[in-house]
Amino acid sequence: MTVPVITLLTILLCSGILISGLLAVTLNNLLSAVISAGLASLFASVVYVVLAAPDVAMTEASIGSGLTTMIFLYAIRKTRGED
Amino acid sequence: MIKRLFILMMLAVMAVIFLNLAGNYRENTELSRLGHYYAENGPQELGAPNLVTAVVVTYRGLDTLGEVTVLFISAAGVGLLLRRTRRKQDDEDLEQGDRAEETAGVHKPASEIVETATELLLPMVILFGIYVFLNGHLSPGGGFQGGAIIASGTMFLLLALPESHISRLMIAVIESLSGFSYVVVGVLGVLLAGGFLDNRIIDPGTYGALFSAGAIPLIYVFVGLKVGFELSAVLDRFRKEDTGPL
Amino acid sequence: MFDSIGVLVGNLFLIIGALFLFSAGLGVLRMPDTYNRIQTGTKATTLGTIMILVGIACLHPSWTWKLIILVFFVMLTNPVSSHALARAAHSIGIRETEATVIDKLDDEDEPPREQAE
Amino acid sequence: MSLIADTPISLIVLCSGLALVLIGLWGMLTQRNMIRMIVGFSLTDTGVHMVMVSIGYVTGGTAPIINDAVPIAEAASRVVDPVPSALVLTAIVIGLGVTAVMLSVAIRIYKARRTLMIDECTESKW
Repeated sequence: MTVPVITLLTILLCSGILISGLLAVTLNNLLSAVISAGLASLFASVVYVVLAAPDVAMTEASIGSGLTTMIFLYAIRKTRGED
Repeated sequence: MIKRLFILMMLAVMAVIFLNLAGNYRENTELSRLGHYYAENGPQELGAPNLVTAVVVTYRGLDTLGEVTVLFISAAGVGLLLRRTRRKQDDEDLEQGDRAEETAGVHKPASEIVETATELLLPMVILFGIYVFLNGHLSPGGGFQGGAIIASGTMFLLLALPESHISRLMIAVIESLSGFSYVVVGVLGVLLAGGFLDNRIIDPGTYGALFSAGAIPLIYVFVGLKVGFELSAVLDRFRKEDTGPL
Repeated sequence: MFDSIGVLVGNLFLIIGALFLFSAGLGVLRMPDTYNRIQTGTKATTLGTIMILVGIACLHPSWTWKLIILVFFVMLTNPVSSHALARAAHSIGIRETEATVIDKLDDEDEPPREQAE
Repeated sequence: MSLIADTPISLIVLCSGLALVLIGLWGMLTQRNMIRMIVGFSLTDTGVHMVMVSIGYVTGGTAPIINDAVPIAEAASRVVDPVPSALVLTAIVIGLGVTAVMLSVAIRIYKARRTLMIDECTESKW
């Protein structure tokens, strides 16, 4: 019984999402936590391509992982990176 | 400690509910009735190959108008919250803190390579954003994606050349004009065609051509400009240490 | 005939590209300091990505023009972003390994020391 | 092995989306730093979007774009549901707006109180 490649790919991507999500809530460094949350979003955008929703994938890739991370970084800089 | 226990219990209850939901889930083998209607009649009725665009702009156009309004309100809220603090004392404290920070931190200007690459890449990023929202009815993409790409271009500019200035007047004018035109197109739909935001006010043209699908490309241009400039304004607000009064 | 040759060459390119990407991942794990990691993660991934895009161009000849644009973007953005990263790492004071011989950026930052010498 | 092979991909995405919702809620409820709470919110956001997109998936479906690859006659039997895609599309943009407003409130509180810890902002409790 062979596992289809697309199922393997989905499992890999979803475990990537879960691991980076867990890192985002557990990491001590605030900067690393924010970057991990962006990473989860980036993995999610690839999952949307697998699920045949390219419109959503484009939005998630540019907004979820680009602009959201960016405004988080600006906010950390404004609050002097307090943990 | 007891608080944490409560949180854990609540999450456990939610996890049980979610497990039930996931256990009863069966993957769809055919479309829902609504999706079936859109897939069957969308292309003939509206002339837009991209069904998501057809749903976003026309079938659920009112939702999109509301969504753009929400985005506008949030951009205005960010501008209101991040304006200069009025109290003198606070202000001086802040400014002194900033200055100390600036002299203490190593603040190097961008190198020549980055500047040159910005000049080369920025027009292409903007052009790609325009391409995405002009082709929204033919290929994946549309106003929101194109606007986000334009905002990414702004982000790139702010990162590479932090001293660059973005005209707030230009942002305000373009944003208001595109929002206004969006509503005007919607009202024209009431007057000339079937209802609010109906796209058949313009001749649909040949199916699959660039200038087809009636008013959909027009609406998406307005949405794209509005979203792009709003997100740029939000980024600009977040960048400034002390933004001026509104 | 040509089809099968195209498929063969395309798959070959894909495998070579994947090998380069794998070596990039290995290098990020094994290199001693930040700067060496940045340069592994840039050089090898740039070449690997270009190889994979060339392989796709062999498999789907009708996509060639779009893939050429992609190669252009990869070649333009990848080195610039790694350059900016390395400069940022240098400016927040991340040190090199002991084995480093020369640091031009450090010399550039402190001209007085050079004059004194 | 056959269990994994028989699992539909949308079920995998659905389960990890729900798990991400739980992770984000855990982050939101246990962290005391406001920016960390907002990070938890943004994870919950992503999880909900994944759940919605996976519900719209149809077995073996293609993207809902009717062109040469998918002729009009076969459209209704081959594409995935466009409605959840359209909803998620707008939800992502709204999510950015909400995150931006929350972050600016956090910055505002930091400017007034010089702290990001929510425990120290006690006067706003009832």
